This record gives sequence, C-alpha cells and structure tokens, in this order.
Amino acid sequence: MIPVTYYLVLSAVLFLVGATGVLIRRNAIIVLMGIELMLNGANLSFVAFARQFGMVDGHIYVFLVITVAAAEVAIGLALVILLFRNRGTVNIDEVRSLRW
Amino acid sequence: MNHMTESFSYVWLIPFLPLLGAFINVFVNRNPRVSGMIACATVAASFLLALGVFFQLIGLPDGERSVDVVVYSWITTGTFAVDVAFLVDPLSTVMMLVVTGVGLLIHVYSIGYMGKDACCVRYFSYLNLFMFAMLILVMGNNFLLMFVGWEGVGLCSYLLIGFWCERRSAANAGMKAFVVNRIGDFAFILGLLLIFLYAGSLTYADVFAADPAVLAPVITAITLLLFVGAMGKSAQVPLHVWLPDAMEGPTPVSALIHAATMVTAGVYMVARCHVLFAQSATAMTAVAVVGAVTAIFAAYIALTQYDIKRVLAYSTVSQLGYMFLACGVGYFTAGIFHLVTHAFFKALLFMGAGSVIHALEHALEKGRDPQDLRNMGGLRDLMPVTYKSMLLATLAIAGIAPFAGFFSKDLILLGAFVNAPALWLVGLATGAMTAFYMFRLLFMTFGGETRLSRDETEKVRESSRVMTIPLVLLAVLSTVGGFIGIPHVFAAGMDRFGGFLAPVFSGLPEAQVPSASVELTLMVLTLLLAAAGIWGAYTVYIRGNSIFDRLVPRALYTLSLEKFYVDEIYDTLIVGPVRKIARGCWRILDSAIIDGGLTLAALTVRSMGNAIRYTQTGVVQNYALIMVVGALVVFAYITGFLGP
Amino acid sequence: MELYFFLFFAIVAVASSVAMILQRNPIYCVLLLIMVMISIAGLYLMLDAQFVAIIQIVVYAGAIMVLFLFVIMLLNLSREEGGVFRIQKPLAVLLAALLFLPVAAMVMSYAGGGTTPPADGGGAGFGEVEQIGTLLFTKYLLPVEIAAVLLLIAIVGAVVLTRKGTVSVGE
Amino acid sequence: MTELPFLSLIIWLPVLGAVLLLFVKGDTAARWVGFGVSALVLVLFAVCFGAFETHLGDPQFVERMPWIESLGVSYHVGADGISILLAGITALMWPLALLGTWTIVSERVRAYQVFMLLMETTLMGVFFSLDLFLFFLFWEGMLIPMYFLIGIWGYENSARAALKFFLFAVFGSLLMLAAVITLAFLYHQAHDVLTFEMAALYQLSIPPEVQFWLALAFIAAFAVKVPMVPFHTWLPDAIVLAVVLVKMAAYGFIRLTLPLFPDALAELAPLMCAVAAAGIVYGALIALAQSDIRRMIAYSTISHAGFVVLGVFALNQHGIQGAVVHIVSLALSTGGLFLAAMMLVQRRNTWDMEAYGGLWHTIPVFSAFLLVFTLASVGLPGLSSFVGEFLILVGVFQQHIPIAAVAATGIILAAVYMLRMYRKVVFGPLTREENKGIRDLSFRETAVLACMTLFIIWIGVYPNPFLRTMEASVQKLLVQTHRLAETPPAGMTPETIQDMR
Amino acid sequence: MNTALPVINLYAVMPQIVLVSAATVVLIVGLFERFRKGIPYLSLLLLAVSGVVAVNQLGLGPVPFSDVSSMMVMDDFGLVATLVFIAGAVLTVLISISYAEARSIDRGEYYALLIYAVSGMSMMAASTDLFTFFLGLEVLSISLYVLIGFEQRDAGSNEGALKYFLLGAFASGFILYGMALLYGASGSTEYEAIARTLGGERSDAVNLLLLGGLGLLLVGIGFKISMVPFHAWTPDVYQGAPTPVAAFLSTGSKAAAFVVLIRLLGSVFPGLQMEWIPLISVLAVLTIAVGNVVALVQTNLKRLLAYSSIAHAGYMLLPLMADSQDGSASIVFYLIVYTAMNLGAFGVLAVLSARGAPCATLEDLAGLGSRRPLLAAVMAVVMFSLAGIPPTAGFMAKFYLFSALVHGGYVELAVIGLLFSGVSLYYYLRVVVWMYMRPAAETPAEAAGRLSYTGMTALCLSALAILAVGVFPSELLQLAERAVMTLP
Repeated sequence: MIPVTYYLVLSAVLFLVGATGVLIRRNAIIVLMGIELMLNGANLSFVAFARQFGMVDGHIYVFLVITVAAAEVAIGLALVILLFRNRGTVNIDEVRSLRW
Repeated sequence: MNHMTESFSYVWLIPFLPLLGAFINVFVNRNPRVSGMIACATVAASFLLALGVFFQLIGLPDGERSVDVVVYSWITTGTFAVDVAFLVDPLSTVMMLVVTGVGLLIHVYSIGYMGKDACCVRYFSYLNLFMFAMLILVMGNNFLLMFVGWEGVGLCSYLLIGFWCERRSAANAGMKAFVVNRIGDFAFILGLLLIFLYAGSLTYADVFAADPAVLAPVITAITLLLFVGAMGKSAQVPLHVWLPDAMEGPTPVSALIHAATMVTAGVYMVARCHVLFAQSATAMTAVAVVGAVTAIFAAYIALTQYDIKRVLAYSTVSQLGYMFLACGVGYFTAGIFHLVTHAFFKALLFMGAGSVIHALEHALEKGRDPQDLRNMGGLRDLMPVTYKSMLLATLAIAGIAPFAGFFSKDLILLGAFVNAPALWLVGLATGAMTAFYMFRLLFMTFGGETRLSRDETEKVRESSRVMTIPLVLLAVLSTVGGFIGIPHVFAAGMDRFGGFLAPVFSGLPEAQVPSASVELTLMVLTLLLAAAGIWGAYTVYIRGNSIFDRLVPRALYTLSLEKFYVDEIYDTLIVGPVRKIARGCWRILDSAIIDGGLTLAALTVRSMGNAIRYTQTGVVQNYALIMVVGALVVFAYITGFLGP
Repeated sequence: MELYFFLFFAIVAVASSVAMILQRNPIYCVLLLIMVMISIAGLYLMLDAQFVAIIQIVVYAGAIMVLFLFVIMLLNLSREEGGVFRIQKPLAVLLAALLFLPVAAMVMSYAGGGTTPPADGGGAGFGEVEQIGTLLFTKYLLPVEIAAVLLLIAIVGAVVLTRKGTVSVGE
Repeated sequence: MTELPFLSLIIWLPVLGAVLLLFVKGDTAARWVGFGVSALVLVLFAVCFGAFETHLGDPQFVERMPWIESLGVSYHVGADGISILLAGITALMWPLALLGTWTIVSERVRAYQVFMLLMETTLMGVFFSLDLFLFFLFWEGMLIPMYFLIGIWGYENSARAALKFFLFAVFGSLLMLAAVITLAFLYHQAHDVLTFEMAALYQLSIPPEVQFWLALAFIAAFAVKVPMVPFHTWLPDAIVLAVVLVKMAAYGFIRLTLPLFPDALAELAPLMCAVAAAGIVYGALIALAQSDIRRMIAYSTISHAGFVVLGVFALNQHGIQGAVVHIVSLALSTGGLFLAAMMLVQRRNTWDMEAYGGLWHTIPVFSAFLLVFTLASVGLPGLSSFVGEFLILVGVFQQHIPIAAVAATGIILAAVYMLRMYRKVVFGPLTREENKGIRDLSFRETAVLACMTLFIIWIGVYPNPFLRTMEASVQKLLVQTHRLAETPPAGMTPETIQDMR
Repeated sequence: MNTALPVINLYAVMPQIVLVSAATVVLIVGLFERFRKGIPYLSLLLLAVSGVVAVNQLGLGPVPFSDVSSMMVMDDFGLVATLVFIAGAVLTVLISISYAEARSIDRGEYYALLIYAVSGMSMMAASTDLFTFFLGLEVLSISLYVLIGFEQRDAGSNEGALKYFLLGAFASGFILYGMALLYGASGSTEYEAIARTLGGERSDAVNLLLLGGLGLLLVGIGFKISMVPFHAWTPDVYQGAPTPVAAFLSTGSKAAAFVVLIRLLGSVFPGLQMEWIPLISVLAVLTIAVGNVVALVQTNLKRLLAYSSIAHAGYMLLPLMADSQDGSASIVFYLIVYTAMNLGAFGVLAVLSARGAPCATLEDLAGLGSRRPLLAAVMAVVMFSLAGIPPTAGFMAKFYLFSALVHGGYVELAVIGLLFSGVSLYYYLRVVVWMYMRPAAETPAEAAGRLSYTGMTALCLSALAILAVGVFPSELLQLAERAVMTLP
C-alpha cells in the first residue's frame, strides 16, 4: 500500500503546476487547461483521502467536480470563442482595455 | 441709608437725559436746527440735576456724603455680581458739575460752530452720547460701570475725531485714538480682573473696604495696571500719541473731550482709587514720575508747534501730567482741583482757537491752513471778545495770580516740593515753558503784524453771540474759578474745594504742610518763572528778537518740532513689526504650513492611490499572480504560526 | 510493485503536465493534458476508485478534452508567440515553488492523521458503481440535483454567448 | 406646563416645511414658506421659552420614547438653560437670516430654503438631544445641508471649500463616533445595559487614561468645528455658516466633554485654554493682514471662537456662562457683520475692502449698522460681546492668569482689525465712481439688521435674564464636571433605565 | 442491496426549488419572441413569489434537508439572506429593463440567468456542507460569467467576463483544493464535522491540514468578496459588465460570499479565533485602505464604485473578529443596507446609460442636479449613505458594525476603519460636487426624453428605503439579529 502522503504530494505538485500554467500562458485555452489541471490535482487528493478513510464520499466529490469542470469548460470555451470573434485573438495579455 | 438712596434716586436721569437726547436726534429729529436745541436742553437739564445733587450733598453731614444708588442688577453669575448703580459723593459730584457745566457751554458753542454743517444732527447725537458715557464713567459705583463709560467715551471720541470721515487723516486719527486707548484698556481690564480675583467684588465700596492684607500681594500690579489704563485715556507718555492727532475732530470736540472731560478720566480714576494707590508706594512714584515727565515732555514739544490746536493739545497733555504729578505725590485734591480749573481755561482756549479758526476758515484763501499760527497775527482788533477771553485763559494756564490756574498749579507744586523735590523742579520748569508757549500762541495769533492779505483781513469777523457767550462765561470762570480753593496761607478755612472733597480723601495720611514762608517763597518763584516765560515769548514773537535761534542748538529745536519722533519710532518698532508678523502668520504659518501641510497630506494619499492604481495592469494573469502572492502570505502565516 | 506503478503514473503525470504548460503548440498541450488525465485515472485505479477512473477517462479525457481540441481547431490557432510575461514567468515559477513548500510540508506531515487505511479498501464494492450510485441518490441527492441545474445553466450560457448572427468576426 | 410636545415640534417643523417646499412653485413662494416656517418655529420657541422655569437645572419639556431598542437608543429630548439659550438664538437667527438673504440668494431658491430648514432641524436637534446617539445623529446629519449650502451658494471656489469643510468635520466626528461607541461599551461593561443616555453616561466612572483618549476624540470633533487653531483652515473658504458651527461645537464641549471626562480635564483643560488663547491672538493677527472682508470676518470668528473655548475650559461658572453669552452674541454680532457685508457685496460684487471707502455719506443707514456690528465685535461695553468676553476673562483669570492676559490682548487686536476694516470700507474719501450709485438698505434689510442690533444692545445692557436662565443648569453641570456630589441626578441609575425598557 | 432511503424535507429547500423553477420558467417563456416585453415583469412576479415563500418560512426554525446528511438547512439566517438576494434581484431587474432594451440584451436568458444566480446564492446561504456551498457557488459564478459577457458586441463586456471567468475558475481551484484538505483532515465536508475536528483534540498535522484548507477557502471566498489581495479583478469586471449586472455582482455575489463566511466561521471560528485574528484584521485593514485610497484617484464611475465596494468589504470583514452574534448581525444588517446603496448607485448609472451615451465618468454627471433633480437626489442620498452620514441607513449600518467591533474589544480597528471611511468621503462627495456644483459643459445625449419609469421606481424605492432605515432602523436590526440567532 502506497502511503497516502505520496498521492497528496503528487496532487499538490499537479495543482501547482496547473496554477503555474495559469500564470504563465498567454493562450486563454491553455490557461483554461491549467485550471483543469488544478482541479485534477484536487481530485486526486479527494480520492486518496477516500481510500484512506475507506469511505466512498470522496469519489462522489470527484464525480461532481468533473461535472462542474465540464460546465466551466463549456462557458470558458464559449467566452474564448467570443473573444476570438471580437478581437481575433485568444492571447489574453492583449486583452487589457479595462485597466487602472 | 435707605431714605438717602431714595432721595437721590433721580440721579440716573443725569446720564440718561443726554442719552435720550441722542436717541431723539438719531431716530426722531430730522431738523438740523432743532438738533442743537435738543442736545443743549438735555445737557442743561442734567446740569441742573447735578446742581441739585450738589446742594443736596452739602446739606448732609460729612460722613454721609457718599450714597450708592442702585438702578438694576446688571451682570450676575455665581459670585460675580455687578449692578448698574451710581455713586453720589463729593468727587463724583464735582465731576458731574464739570462735565455737565463745561459740556453745556460747549454744546451751546457748538450750535454756532457746527450749526451750518450738513451732518450736525449726527454731531449732536454723538456729543450727547459722549455726555452719557462720560457721566456713566464718573458716576458708576463700580469698576465695571466705570469701564463702560471709559470705553464709551473712547467710542465717542473715535466717532467725533472721525466726524469728517471723508478726510483720510481724520479717519486714521480716530482709529489711532481708539487703538491706543485700547492698549490702556487692556491693562485696565487686567487690573479689574485682578481686583475681582483678590477682592471678590468690583464695587468701589467693597474693594476700598477690603483688608489691605488681602490685596497686598497684588496691589502694586493692580494699581500699575489701572494706571496704564489711565495713561492711555489721559494721554500720558508714552501713550500720548493719539491726542495731538485727535485734533482732526471739530474744535468744540477738542474742547470738550480732548481737554475738559474725557482725557481727565484717568485723573479721576486715580483719584477715585486713591485708597488702592496709597497702598503702593511704587505705584505712587510711577504716577508722579510719569506725570512729571509727561508734563515737561509735552510742554517741550508745544514750544515749537505751529498748528494752533496742536499747541493746545500738547499743552493739555502737559497739564494732565501735572494732575498726575499731584496724584502721585498724594495731593489728590490738588489733582482734581487742577482738573476743574483746567477744564475751564483749556475749554476756553480751545473754543477761542475754534473761534479763530472758524473766522479764518471763511477768510483765508484756498490752500492756506486756518489752523497754522503762521497764517495769523494781529487779530486782536478784529476779534476782540475772543482775544480778551483767550488772554484771560492764557494767564490762567500760565499760572499768573490770581487766575484759576495759579491756585491749582501752586498746590501741585507745593505737594511736589514736599514729597519729591526733583519732580518739583521739573514742574517748575514746565511752568515756565507753559507760560512761554501759551503766550507764543497768543502773540502769534492776536499780536504783532497780521500775516493775512488785505482781502482776507476784510473777511475776518468776530464770532456770533452763541459762540462768544460761552467764551465769556468760561473767561469769568477762568478768572475767578480759583477762589473756590484759596490756599491756607492766604485765608484759613477758605479752601472750600478741599473741604468739600475732604470726606472722599479722608482715609489718606495728613499731608505735610511746609511753613507759610516756604510756601509763599515757592509761589513767588513760580510766578517769577511764569513771568520769565511770558517775557521770553514777548521778546521773540512781538519784538522779533531771534535770541533763541542763536542760543538753542538746532537739534533741540528739531527734536521739539518733530515731537521726538515718537510716531516714527512706534511705526518702526511696533506697527511695522506687528504688520509683518500678521502677514507672516497668514502667508507662512497659515497658508503655507498649516494649509500646505494638509494639502501635502492629501497629495500623499492621492499619490499612494495612484501608485496602487497602476498595479492594475489589466492583464488577468497579473491579477492571478497577486492572488497567488496572497495565498502564499496566508500559507506562510499558517505554517509560520504552527511551525517550529 | 505498487510503488513502481505509482511512480510510473506519477512521473508521467508530472512530466506531461510540466510539458503541457511549457508546450507552445496548443494541440500538443491538449494531448499532454490527456496524458495527465490518463495517468491520474491509473492512480485512481490504484486507489480502488474504479468508477471515478472510468469517468475520468470517458468524461474528462474523452469528452472535455476533445471539446478543447475542437475549439482549438475551430479557431485554427497556431503556435503561441513568445510570451510578454518577462517578469511574470520566473516570478510565477518561483511563487509556485515557494507555495509548494508549505503545502508539501502540510500534506507530508499528515500521514493519515491518526487513521490507517483499511486494507481491503473499505470493504466490498468500495468505489464501485453500485455503492456510488446509492450514495448519489440518497445522501448526495441534493448536490446531484444542483449539479444538474449547473449543467443546464452552462448549456444555456454557452448557447447565449456563442449564438451566431449577433457578432461578426473582428468587429 | 402644557402638554404639547414643544421640542419635537420645534425640531421637526422645519422638516415639514422642507417637505412642503418640494411642492411649492416659484421663488417668491418658496421664500415665504421658508421664512414663514422659521418664523413659526420662533413663535413656538417663544411660547416654550415663556414656560421655561429658570430655577431648575434639569432638562424641561422632556420627551422620551423608545426608538432603536436593540442599540439602547431612545428618542429623548429636553431643554435645559444652556440648550434653550442656544436654541433660542438659532430660532431667532433663522427667520432673520432667511429674510436677510431674501434677494442675495437668487439661484435655486427653493433648494436653498429646503437646506436652510433642514439645517435648522439638525441644529435644534443637537441642542435638545439628551441621548448621545441622537445627538450624534443630528450632529453628523447637519453636515449634509451645510455641505450644500456652502457648496452651492458659497462664494468663489465654493465646491472645494465645501469638500474641505466636510472632510475636516467628518474626520473629527468619526473620532467622536468611535468614542461614543466606546462609551456605550464601557457602560455596558459596567452595568450590563446598553444605553446612550447622556445622564446615565455622565455617571460612568472611566479610568483616567481611557478618559484621556476619549476626551481627545470628542475634543477633536468639536475643535474642528469651533474651529480651534490649527484646525481652522477650512473656515476662510466656508465662512457662510461659521457662526452656526461655533454654536454647536461649543455646545458640544459644554454638554459632553466637561461632564463626561472630569478626570481627563485636569490635564486637558489648561492645554485647551492655552491653545484657545493662542488661537485668539493668532486669528486676530491674521485678520489684521486681510484685505478681503470675508476672510477678515472668518479670522475674527476664529479669534472669537477662541474666547468661547477659553470660557468653557475655565471650568467655572463665570467662564461657562460667559461662553454661552458670547456664543449668543457672536451669532448676533458676527452674524450681523457678515449679513451686512453680504448686503454690501450684493450691491457691488466684491469682497475687497480696497474697493470701497467713503460709503458713510452714500449709504448712511448701512454704515450705521455696520458700525454697530463692528463695535459689537470689538467688544465695546454696553454691547453684547463685552458681557461674554468679560465673564470669560473673569473665569479664566481665576484659573490661569497668564493665559487670560494673553487672551486679553485679543481685545486690542480686535479693535485694530475691525476698525481697520471699517475705516477702509466706510470712511475715507469716496474715490470710486461705482460706489456713488449704491442704494442704501431697503426696509426689509433694515428691519433684519435692526432686530439684531436690538438684541445686541439688550444683551449688552441687561444680560441678566439670559444669565439667570442658564445659571441653575450651569451649576448642575459643574457639579457633574467636578463630581461634587455622588448622588445621581433625577434617579438615573442603570436599574431605572432597565425598567424603562 | 439494502438501501434505506433517507427522509427528505423538500420543504427545507423550498425557496431554492422555487427560484430554480422560476428561472426555468422564465427561460422557457423567453424562448417565445412575443413575450419578450413581458419577461422582466414575469421575472419580477416569480421573484416575488419566491420571496413570499421565503417569508412564510421565516421563524420555522432550523430544518435540515435530510436526516442522513444535512447538506442544506432551512433557518432564518439562510432565509433572510435569500430575501436580501431576492430584493437585490428585484431591484436589478427593475434597473435592467430600460438598459437591456437599449443594449438589445433584453432576452429571456438574461433574466433567467439572473434568477439562477439568485438561486445559487440562496444555496450558498443555506449550505451547511462545503460541497453544496461549492456547487451553489458554481451555479452563481457560471450565471455571472454569462451575465457579464452578455453584451456580446461589447468588447468590454467580453473582456470583463473572460477575466472574471479565468480568475473565478482559478479561485474555484483553490477552494476545491482547500475542501480536499479539509476533507482529509476531518473526513467530512460538513461545517459541523470540521468544527468538531477543530474543537476536539487534534494533532499538529491535522491542525495544519485544517488551517491550510481554511486558508485556501479564504483565498476563494476572499476572491468573491474582493478582499485584498484577491480583489484585482473587481474594477475591471465592474467596468466591463453591463451596469445592472455590475450592480448585481457588487451586491448579491459579495453578500452571498459573506453569508457563507459568517456561517462557516460561525461554526469553525471558535476553534481558531486567536490564530486567525491578526491575519484577517491585517487583510481587512488592507482591503479598506486599498479600496478607499485607490477610489480617490478614479474618475470612471464604475471603477470608483468598484473600489468603494472593495472598501466596504473591508468594513464588513472587521466584525468577524468580534466573533459575536452582534458582530454577525451587524454584517447582515450592513449587507442589507449595502445592497440597497450599491444597487442605487449603479442603478443611477444604468438608468442614465439607457439613454444614449453611457454615463461613464464623473464629468458625465456635471449638472445632473439641475438636469435630473430626482435622479441626482437619489444619487446624493446614496453617496451620503455610502459615506455613512446620518440620517441615512449607511450611517446606521456603520454605527452598528463598529459598535459590534468595539464591543468585541477592537477599538483600534474601529478607529482605523472609521478614519478610512473619512477618507472615502472625498470621492463620494466628489460625485455630489460634480452633480450639483459643476455646470455641464454641453447638453449630453441623455438630457432628452424621459427616464425609464421602472428604473426610477427602483431608485426612488432604494433611496427611500435608505432614508427610512436611517431613521427607523429598529425593524431591520431586529431582523438581522433574528437571522443570526439560529446560527450555532
């Protein structure tokens, strides 16, 4: 049995890599993917904890989180498409008319 | 005491009637010709009432000649209680008589002098208002009421000096008078506060009856502060500067306010507070020294002035100095006596001068100053009544026996000789100078060759009756007025004036009286010096001898002519710096430092706002980065909190 | 043996994820993310979470990621040009690394929090469809309903936002 | 005593008037409504004043009802000798001010009347509140009408002035708010009852070091509005209502700072006196350097306000009674001065003294009134200010002789700057062509100024009715301030408050 | 397989059910073009119905959703919060009508999403479990993403939506990870279970996990309430969003997050009060400071209001420290008042923007006082209220809030907060200055024609409410107090 800590550390790494992706990428879609990565990291923790407690609740959370992720992706991609239509780009560092 | 109070209960009418007159003139009367009548009538009524008081008072035994008449309770808070109440005693009665009597004559004279002025309604209401204030001053039974009158006369003086306010100089002079007076009043108020703090009351009776031990720690402070007040009002050096400028007012005003009554308020106050002053040797010395110095100082300036009214003004300052000298050496009666006689002859002098000016105003060509002695001369025959009455007054002020001035001045010098020989010498010298400059004035005005052109000479007329009658009356008083106080050496028990006032000053130690021979010697000496002064004036101004030009150094002459540069010194040392400080306070402290500091604080906040504002780059990942920083802080905090 | 599997999946997941955030070509990014998803699904299996593992592959890797791919292709996105985040990039990496320290410290000290994992994974049927299904319709009825609403909103939203005819490209 | 809720009527009638004004069309009608309502308030007040029993130190005409129970706040109003005097001068000044500015304010007349009436309400509320919370509510609420009055109908740069004033005032008040909350909290800690009753809070014993800070917070609020140097720089820009603020702030000092923080005053009172005295001289000096009439009046107000504060912090009967009388007389003299100046400026449209001169013969009636107000400001005996100033000096002299001496120099300086102004405006030769055609005061203007003059003379000549009105109240206040008696007044204990719930 | 079906109280989630149904009805009806004009009124009606349902349930005590796991509970706190959200939504709908027409976004989906958002907020308020909270939050967020981006043609709207979406999803990630940690620490996601774990004996390790989890939650919730340093999105998004949506965003979503914070911290705070106070107080003060100081230099009205709303969030954070019923009640009261004020402020802009050119900057307000006296008066009332000047509700709210803070023993914080609220006066009054004391340079486009009746009704209502509550706050105070009474 692998200690739960391993999974947790892995999930932390994935979460932070995802967060880093959000911070450094210009392409809105990749940023969105970074967020997905973060969610996956969190999910991994849930499942690891569920195993640790021997309770299946954590799985349900993951199930629900995937639903949420799907919803978010739908909206996110819609917004990206809209952005592309409006400005012909998906690079969000070019979208900075609202500032100061 | 009660029935006595009742029998005097009408005294409130004495100040009130002139006030009524002023009121009528301001609000009811629109007719300039009636205004003078109204004013005179009310003052006459007051004078009659004052006479009534006088006779009622001499009907009373010595010990009961002091009555408080309470009108109503004025200011009451806790332990502080001041009434509007009048004190009827010989001293206030003398003052009432002088004020209403001389005042009445001057009112009458004013009808002639000011009757043609477009604003004479206003003039008479001011004049009446002045009578009211002056009477409050002398009649009040407490310090605060005195202060009301004190400031009230100051106000009227301000208004009357500035009567011809469209003249810049008049407006300035009025303000100067008020402000300089205020400096004295400031000290006066502090004195009052000290009195209240230690004596617990401001009523004369309570204060004078207070245990000297209670007042002892502050008595010098109190008396000196009060005296500073008196110096302001009575134009003593160094607060004398306003009085010569006050001559900007109409001449009757100068006669009434700046010679006969208001300026003597200081003397009255010191005499009134003789109980307090007597407790402080320092204060007495100060009074005497200031008086003496003022006397000679002003006389010295008067020697060279060319403006007829300025000569008289400096003469007034000088004579007031005499009065203070008297008070300072403990001869309060003498001070008051001189106050009375001075009121007669100085009022007369001013009115005479007014008569001359009035005549010359119409006669002189445009651009020629009707007040300048150098534009006069030889008026003796053109204005005989004026000349004669002025001659009598000049003799009186010069202290020639048996005119009024002789007796009072003699008494003062006697007191000085006994108590402060050095000051006596000063007084003596002043006497000579007085004689000189007064006769200089007389000779330059009436004597010698006329300096008027033929056309002008033809236009000069003697003044009308309404002006000359008061002159004559006052001339009589100047001549015989002294006999109310004949010195002991001539006729024992004939000092009626001193006798009348005796109950007031009864608390003082018995004055030392030198032997009769000494006294007589002194008189002769005084007379000789006066005669010398007259001779000097005659030599120079009638004979045209320029002996003084050769004898006196130019510098001394200039010093006198330029009035010791006192105004200039004040301008440089006080007025200028105060103005600079005021500007500095405003421009530097207020605008730059306080307001600027606030602006700076506001700017700092704004620039902080701008600094943070520009972190808002609009790039979404920057925002995310900031969030991560926040998360890091949170985590650092948590782990730091529970860490090793 | 388990450890090797774990290490394998873990290394693949981390490597792919790091590659994903560094990869300039968006298509490759999607593929890399799918790799991560699959590795994670493997890990789920190791944690006795069969149902979740399936869902992860079918829904996440299969549906959601395809959606990404679809959009990328739809927009015909080319390689990302050099970033403008000159300061942001190193800063972000540094921050993430810094943030890793407390988080790792936190989870490493956890060690089960006093509990020990049941050897058989919580009894028969742990992580299987039936058990999860039962819970979904009893204890978690409400969240499931809410999730349904959520999906409805997402659909409506996506439709509203992308409805054609109101916006033309480049406007 | 009648059963009518006099105080509430006086407080709220102007609000009713303001609401009525919203439905009034036309400037003249609006003026009449504004004037009528404020006159009605004056009449009501006169009736109320007639029924006031001067020998009582306790609040009269008390009205009380629960209001915000969960915060322990009640609507509790009453008038004692001090408040009734200050409210009285307000009631008097309001119709006069409205009448005086009848034509001066010619833009947005209706709004002007509305804000003036609203301000009257808040002022009355401040004076009559017996609940600290209620007091604060009125205190802060007043800022709104005041802000608009300064901002819209002020003179040049008025928007900035209004903002500046508002910020100043609010920073002070916010500190006070913190202190108010803390007071209630302390009371709650001690008695387990939440209340803002002033009478109850007076009884609270607070540790001296806490008192010190609380007192400072209160003082900050009042010092800004009085205004005391160095918190005064808003005033020259926002002079329009300065006199009103002096009234309020001084009332705040008397009503709250003194009885609430007796121990802190041991340290603070001398300090306040010193600052006030410095302010007197400072304000006077700067007034001396002004050539703008408005700024001159502003700085003279600062100087006079120094006297008021000085009197209050003399902490004795003379000082406080003097301060109250001085406040009343300030309203009349400085108020009159400013009103007169506004009338003049309405005719010539400049505040520069140098632009005038030689008015005496052109507009004698105006000049006469200006003289009266000038002299009143100078503190001439026989006019109102003298009584106040002298009593204040008497009071302070008993505590701090040097401070009183410094303060008294203000008397000299006042004469200088006031007469300087008068000389420049009225005296001197008539040099400017445009000054020749100036109209003298109209009947309405004359009536307004005459009315004020009457009161100035009345107070100067016979101030005792005013002094007597507040004597008992001031004594009671001093008992509280010096904690001379341990018995709580009028049965105010935590228990009774609890019962009243 | 023997499954015991849980006992379910549908009654307990009635308001949420009604809201979701209402939204769906609006959505469906909105599909028919011919009902287009009637949609807002239908929305109002349905919102009113939900309001009535919620009111009817007031005082019926805490009723959990089911016996197995509480997930959601029906109590006064949640109901009062729901009522506030509904009221906010009603006002939003009212000010939306003319604006939406002018911008051609007056579609059924707009109003439906608005009501969905309300239902999400209501779920958040009623949640007693992290998961339902999370889902409620997502319902709210996703609705808002769409609403913000609703003006497809408008680049600003689009940009705002994208920014809000990316950051919101980012924050959701944090929340989720935090939930995972909390789940790991306590084996459950119920507030109570977490509180139990906190309250009981616990090892340092668990403790760390708990604190870490809560820290991550704080990041996520801090994002929603625009707490510094998670605030950066606020001005951009408010500026970009359609004005009524910005109004809704600044009130409803923030209020919902606060409600969660109160409920969550009410449960778990006693266990870690001492440890958190310095952090939260520093963040709160920073929030107040940044909000107020930056607002000083803004000239764009929506950005100005955004910073002001950041500052207000800071004030509302303060009483959390006091950890008392009073403190919570004061936040609830403040939220209610704040909702009215901010909707009023944005509402004025929305109503003005509905006519011609958008009302964007301070200059656009010049001369409003004489041009639109009523509207200007409303704006003035709102500004004074935001500034906390009596007799407005804003003052009462601030007073109550700072009272609670002082009674909790945090005098210094109260003083700091009050002083910054003094700073805030400057920019609130600047709005008034522009309206009343500066003449308009030229007659702006909106000067012609009538303003929308519905919008004006809403604005006058909120202004009157602000004044009324300012003078007679008792009822509302009692409501707020009653709301927090049921909290643990």
